[in-house]
Amino acid sequence: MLSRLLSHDLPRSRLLGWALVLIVLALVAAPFLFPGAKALAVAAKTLVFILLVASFDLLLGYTGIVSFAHTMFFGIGAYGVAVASTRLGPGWGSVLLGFAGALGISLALSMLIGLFSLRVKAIFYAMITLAVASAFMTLASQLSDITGGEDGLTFKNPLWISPAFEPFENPVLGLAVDGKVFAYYLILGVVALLFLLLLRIVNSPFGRVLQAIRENDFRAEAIGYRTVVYRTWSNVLSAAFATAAGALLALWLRYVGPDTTLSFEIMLDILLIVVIGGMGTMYGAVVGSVAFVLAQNYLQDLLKLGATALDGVPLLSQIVSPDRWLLWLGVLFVLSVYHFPTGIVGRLRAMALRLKA
Amino acid sequence: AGEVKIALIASKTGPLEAYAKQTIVGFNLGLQYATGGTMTVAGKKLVVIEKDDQGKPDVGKAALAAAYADDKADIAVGPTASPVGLAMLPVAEEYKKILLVEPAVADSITGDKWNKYIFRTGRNSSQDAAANAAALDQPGNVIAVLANDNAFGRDGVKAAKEFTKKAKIVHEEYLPVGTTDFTAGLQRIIDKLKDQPGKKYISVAWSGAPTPFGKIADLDLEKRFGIKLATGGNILPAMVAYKNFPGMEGALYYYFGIPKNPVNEWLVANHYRQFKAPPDFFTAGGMSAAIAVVEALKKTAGDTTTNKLIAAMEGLSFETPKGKMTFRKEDHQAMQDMYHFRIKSDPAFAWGVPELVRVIPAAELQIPIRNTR
Amino acid sequence: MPGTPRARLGEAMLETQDLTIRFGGHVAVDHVSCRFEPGTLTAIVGPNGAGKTTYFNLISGQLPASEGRVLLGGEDLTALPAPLRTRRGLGRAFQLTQLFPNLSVRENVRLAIQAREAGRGRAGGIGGIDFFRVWLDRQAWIDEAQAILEQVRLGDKHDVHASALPHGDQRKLEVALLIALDPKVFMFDEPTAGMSVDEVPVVLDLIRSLKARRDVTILLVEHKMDVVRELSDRIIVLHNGQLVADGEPATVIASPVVQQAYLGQAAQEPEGAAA
Amino acid sequence: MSNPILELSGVHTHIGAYHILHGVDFAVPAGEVTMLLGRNGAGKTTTLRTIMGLWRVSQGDVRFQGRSLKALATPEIAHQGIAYVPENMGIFTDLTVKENMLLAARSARNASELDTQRLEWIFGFFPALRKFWLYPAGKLSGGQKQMLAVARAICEPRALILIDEPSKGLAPSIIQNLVTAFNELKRQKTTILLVEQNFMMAKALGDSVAVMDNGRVVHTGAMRELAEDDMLQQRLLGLSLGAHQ
Amino acid sequence: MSANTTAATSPAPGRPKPGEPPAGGRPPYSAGGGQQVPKADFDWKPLLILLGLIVLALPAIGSPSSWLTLTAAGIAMGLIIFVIASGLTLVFGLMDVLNFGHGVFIALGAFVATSVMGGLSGWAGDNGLAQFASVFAAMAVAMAVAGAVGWAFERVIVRPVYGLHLKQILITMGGMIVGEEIIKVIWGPLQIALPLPDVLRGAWYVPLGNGDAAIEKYRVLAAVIGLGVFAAMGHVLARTKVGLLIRAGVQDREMVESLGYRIRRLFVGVFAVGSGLAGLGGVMWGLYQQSVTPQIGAQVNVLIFIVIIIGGLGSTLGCFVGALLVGLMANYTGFLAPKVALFSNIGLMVAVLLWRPQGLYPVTNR
Ligand SMILES: Nc1ncnc2c1ncn2[C@@H]1O[C@H](COP(=O)(O)OP(=O)(O)OP(=O)(O)O)[C@@H](O)[C@H]1O
Ligand SMILES: Nc1ncnc2c1ncn2[C@@H]1O[C@H](COP(=O)(O)OP(=O)(O)OP(=O)(O)O)[C@@H](O)[C@H]1O
Ligand SMILES: [Mg+2]
Ligand SMILES: [Mg+2]
Repeated sequence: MLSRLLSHDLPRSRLLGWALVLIVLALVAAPFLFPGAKALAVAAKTLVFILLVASFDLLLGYTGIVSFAHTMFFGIGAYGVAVASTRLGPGWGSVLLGFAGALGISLALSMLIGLFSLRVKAIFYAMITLAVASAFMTLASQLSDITGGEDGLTFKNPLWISPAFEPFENPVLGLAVDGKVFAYYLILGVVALLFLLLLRIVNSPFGRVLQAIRENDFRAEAIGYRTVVYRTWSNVLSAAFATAAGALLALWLRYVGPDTTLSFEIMLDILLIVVIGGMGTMYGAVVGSVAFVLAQNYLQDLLKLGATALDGVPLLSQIVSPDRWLLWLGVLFVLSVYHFPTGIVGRLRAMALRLKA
Repeated sequence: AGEVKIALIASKTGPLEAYAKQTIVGFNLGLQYATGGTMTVAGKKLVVIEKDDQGKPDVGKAALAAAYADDKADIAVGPTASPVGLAMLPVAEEYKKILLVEPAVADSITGDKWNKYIFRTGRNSSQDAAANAAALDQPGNVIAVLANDNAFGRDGVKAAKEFTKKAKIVHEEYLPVGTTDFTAGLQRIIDKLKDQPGKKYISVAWSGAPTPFGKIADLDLEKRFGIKLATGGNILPAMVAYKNFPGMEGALYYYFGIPKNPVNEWLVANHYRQFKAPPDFFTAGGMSAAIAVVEALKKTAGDTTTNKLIAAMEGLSFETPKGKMTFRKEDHQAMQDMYHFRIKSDPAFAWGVPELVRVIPAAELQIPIRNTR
Repeated sequence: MPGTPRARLGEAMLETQDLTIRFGGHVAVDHVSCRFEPGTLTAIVGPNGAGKTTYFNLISGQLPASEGRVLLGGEDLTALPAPLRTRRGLGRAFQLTQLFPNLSVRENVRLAIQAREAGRGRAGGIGGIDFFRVWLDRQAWIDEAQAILEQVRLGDKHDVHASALPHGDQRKLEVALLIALDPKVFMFDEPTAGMSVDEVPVVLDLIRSLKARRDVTILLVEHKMDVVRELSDRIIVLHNGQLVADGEPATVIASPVVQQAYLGQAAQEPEGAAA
Repeated sequence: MSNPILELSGVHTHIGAYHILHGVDFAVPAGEVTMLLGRNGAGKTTTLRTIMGLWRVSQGDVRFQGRSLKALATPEIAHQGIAYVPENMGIFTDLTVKENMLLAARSARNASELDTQRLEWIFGFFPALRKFWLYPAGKLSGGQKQMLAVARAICEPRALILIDEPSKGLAPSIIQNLVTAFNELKRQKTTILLVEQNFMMAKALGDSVAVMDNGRVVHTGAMRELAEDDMLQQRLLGLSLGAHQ
Repeated sequence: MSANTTAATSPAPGRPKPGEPPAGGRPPYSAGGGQQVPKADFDWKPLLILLGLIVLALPAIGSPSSWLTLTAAGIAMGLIIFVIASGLTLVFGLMDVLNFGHGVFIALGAFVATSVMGGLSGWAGDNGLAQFASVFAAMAVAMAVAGAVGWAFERVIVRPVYGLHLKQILITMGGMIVGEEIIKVIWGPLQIALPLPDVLRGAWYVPLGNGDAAIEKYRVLAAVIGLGVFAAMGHVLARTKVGLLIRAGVQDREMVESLGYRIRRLFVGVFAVGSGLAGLGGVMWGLYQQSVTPQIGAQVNVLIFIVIIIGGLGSTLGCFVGALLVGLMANYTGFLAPKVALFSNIGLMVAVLLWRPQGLYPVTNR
């Protein structure tokens, strides 16, 4: 049953299995386990990133397409919800309409990019998408009447997922339940569903062809697969899932802006998570997102501890200063690419194989 | 007894790091000054919780929520960047706590996006623009404006047009942020301006690096066409470029040598002592915000209930390094003096030194109230 | 030839008309017109660089023709891209091995089976693209893949990644992919090159059994003359991109053009030397 | 076997976790052609790569002209006067035929310094190389690439040439040329260690032979001996070759 | 041989002449064997397009003096961009390494220049020649420092990921983040002014039509340096074996080593040179903007990537033409239609790729 749910794509490593169980439990119980605004925000961001990264892995890990335009679709999803909610006023109607509109735009755009540029060599495609994404970001800030420009858009959610919604008089299990908790569970539900769907897609006959294309597209053509069609499909599907992730992020933040969804930095985060987690495994997205979002949010706090310990030491205290957290993130970045060539999941699976042998 | 927790949120990392650092230094100096070094108000200890928004609106938003909810901050101060500020506004409303905006400048913070929990000590774009306009607003002056092609730039030009009564604005040139080559834009301005009668100015309202000043200097506009440059003030490192424009006029928010008052004297002296350098643009802003917080707390006798604080702050006047500021009741924007300056090139300083031409008093800058209560 | 009684066989009839390709000033295949009958094995020989591989590339669509047409069972395939030609029944094994290196040996073959079934409209999904079924549920395909691997004696290596196979085994897997496609026209490009002598018979037996089916057209590029002599029903000779000889194996091999340009003037019959 | 130029004694090689060579012993006499035979996967390629330093010797020693190659890096081994034609040909597909040759000729700094005499000699065997001299090597046909790979190894005089299956994909007439070329090289006192599946060629060229199986040398001797002994062939190579080819 | 034989080009010195009997005395096995297939002609089209753009801009702009001002500025800007991008092309074209960390060397060069020129400003004083010398000193030191850091960068960061584009992108990006932060630790997070020395200030004015065109002095210097870099790279890559070796080494390192070359040393050397060029570019860029921030590297990244895509990823000539196109286009559209200027780079890129999907001068097999 569980195996069917996971499309027979099991973790294939006991350690990984337990880690996943732990992560799922923690995310499900997060509002109760880790009270506080920051913890919940981190959990929600983790969820959104799981979906976002998984959708990107479909493209990168399974199809072997390097694209830098993934944040574009993420942004479209977020802006869709935001623009509709600001223009039409808060409400489920606006959210759905905005999402539908965003999905339409994403699909059209991804199809276009796919058909136009998937014929060029891989590196060119990567570079082209880099430029397209930066042009799109410029466009988003230029159309400030619609998008709010660099300032972005702040908007209100439908009632029962907005913070003002407080259905219970008393705390439930020690938690003052408000609309944010509902929003969190909405995100959790949607992410879980879409993640399982992605898992199904990569384990379908279609998904196997994507892997074949990744391995040797010339050969895939020669046995009768039209790679442009498959690649375009892969592009379109991953764009659709990214759009959904964007919409969820918008619902969580009740804000969108170019820095939050479209920036190159986020693109890099996604890339890094895919690589840390393990390319070509959906579970890598889960493990990687958790590790990365935690590091991103708590590294500064960690450094604060280190800095106080080293207070007074001239150069060193400068270097471990919390303001230099990016330095350490960069170092982690480099080290993890180094030490996890096949990602965490790849590592764990290899370990499991060795244990078996 | 007890504590008052103040969250100070700034872009401590990211491109605006330098600005944020100044704000933080200024804020801490301000608390010291206003409490006479005791760091207590009405017997309550002031505790500052610094937070980093990384220059990202979503991070800032989460940081503010965490400050209110997890750290139980009573008041929050910040942030550095306007987009972050705008994203934060609803959080203050949600938690029903005060957010004192400093130094984010967007008009809409105290305009259409405003809510009653928002105060601002920093000047807004309109104040900047109005002051700059005031500096140039003489009959017979012909002005071309050069501004960023974004909401900041366009709002600024709109405000400048509102406040330009006697001079004539003949051309508006918007260039994207991050423009590296200003040749084309300047060529368009030159073509527009060169045959105009009267005193000709290029009024630059530019934020971000790179700046067009070097290029303007290299083109000898004044000598060739009699076109002068006018622009607002900036942080000291950016004013190095002003050295090439002795005589340039404009209006600025703060320069440590200009305001003559005890607060500023204290700030300059202490800043020199601690950092061997003069205080800068945002240091003054940070200090003003701290003074505002302390004065408000003094008025409520340490009571941090939000409604009491709001009542205390509306209309509150307080002394800052740039003289008296007053929170306007309607939109909670601090009304403040600005300074009309003229640049002097002084070999003792690495930057172009702005000399005071005249104080543009707060009363003269009647910025329209743009919020709806 | 549509409409003839030999419909099934006629379908497999391959024809090229004036097929030509130029690379800049260099004409690699020069107006080659030829018909290949079902049930026969035609060997294509010629010196290195004669254009044999390029001729295959033109037929199966890896290269676009500068001139001329490719017809299969009377249908003009010239405008079709390679995958669609494969679906129409042109199968190809490459001179330089082309596999899916980091997939298992069996998965390599299974993918070919899936492609074939999709081409025949039997794979389900939208136009053969099936997102929602789990691939493991297609047990029949997996079994068939295993069966094909047994045929080329790779059955026990089904789990290994293709990249870890020694050279000879990779050549056999290359052939297995072609078998799995079950095309109407089989094109082998030096299938035994680099294979050790004891492995060669496995592949040759396979080709023989295909020939025995009598309903498929087989094209074989091979430099080993003993293999050519033994297997082929007909030999065509390419030289500088042109078709210079065509006929019975014995006649063609004996012709001066082959003796001089291909085997080398001084070439003695290999058997002669060995005996 | 008076004067071996290359000696392998008890060579073990590991590739990653796999133990591929299990103590390879044989010697290559100077100025002769030594054939290295064996079935697919026997370890022939691995042996050549080990000599070139592309795989590390994990145990045992490789000596060339009396000097151990064990500690040397590949470029240094090449500088001892050893040329190598790898199994996959190692053509630089981005470069033209000319540029490929130029790289192989270490002493020539640019095209005008190539040894014209020797080039003409090579073009005699492989006329296609002249024709496609300025062509990107990646666009050559399979056999033409193989010719280029061999041509690179012989474009300057070397003491020892290691060649991995040069005849695969070559037309019979070119194989003839190859045999002639190797014979001429031999006359110029070049030693050749040749891996070959084409038994006809092995017979025509080989002076001595080493047969490998499962990462070991299972037979050494004179080529003529093996060529005439069907039983031995059957035992070592799994097939009686004389009858077949 | 059929009648369509191609005429052989006139043989270069030392190349065997077609048709000559082979020295070995063996007859060629095919009659056509002696005919050489000629090398493709030099491709002039991109250069013609560049010229066409310049010529067409004149009627569009109208005033000849404005046109000359913009053209001169555009060419100079293009050449500066060429210098900052050249190191990247070199490293990508030869070593197939996509160095997203290239920007950090640009920033490093610029910051080193602030220190050097700051230090020398007292010494140079009002002496024009000395000021000039200080600029060159800054360039030399910046190149040396950036080159040395590049050396280390290759050893530590790039070496494990040769041949793996994706990892290269990530790891060099990581290196860039680290580098940028270290710059902040050393020089502080503030923007630092990098004023042009007085000799390089100002412009020359060329009377033309009804106005005069302004040609800034610094841009002339920058253009001269840009051309110098281009010529030097062209020479080294076309006339020496180094270029060949590295290109070959990227494809098959083992084979190059088997031929007897120590490829690792060359690789690290090329990387250091590429980084040094970035350092030089950084000085030029910093002087051009007269101020530097730690972010300038990241800011120019997209720009230089666009340039090298337009050029054909790895082609020096392509990068050169691409940079000039970008510089001119930015200036022309900035004058004619500033809104369009925002998208001029990407528009240019799309147009070029529609025409030539591999860029102006495609590098084979990539
Ligand atoms: N990179 C590698 N990783 C793991 N195993 C390898 C690797 N290379 C070769 N082998 C294994 O080493 C053994 C010897 O291989 P080698 O290539 O030396 O054989 P060979 O005699 O040259 O065979 P062939 O005639 O097919 O070329 C084979 O079993 C092969 O699978
Ligand atoms: N893509 C290409 N671009 C340019 N020339 C090519 C290309 N492909 C093949 N050629 C040329 O066309 C000619 C024919 O090559 P082809 O590969 O068809 O030869 P072949 O008959 O298969 O030879 P071999 O027996 O050596 O495999 C060769 O001279 C080759 O250089
Ligand atoms: Mg071929
Ligand atoms: Mg081998």
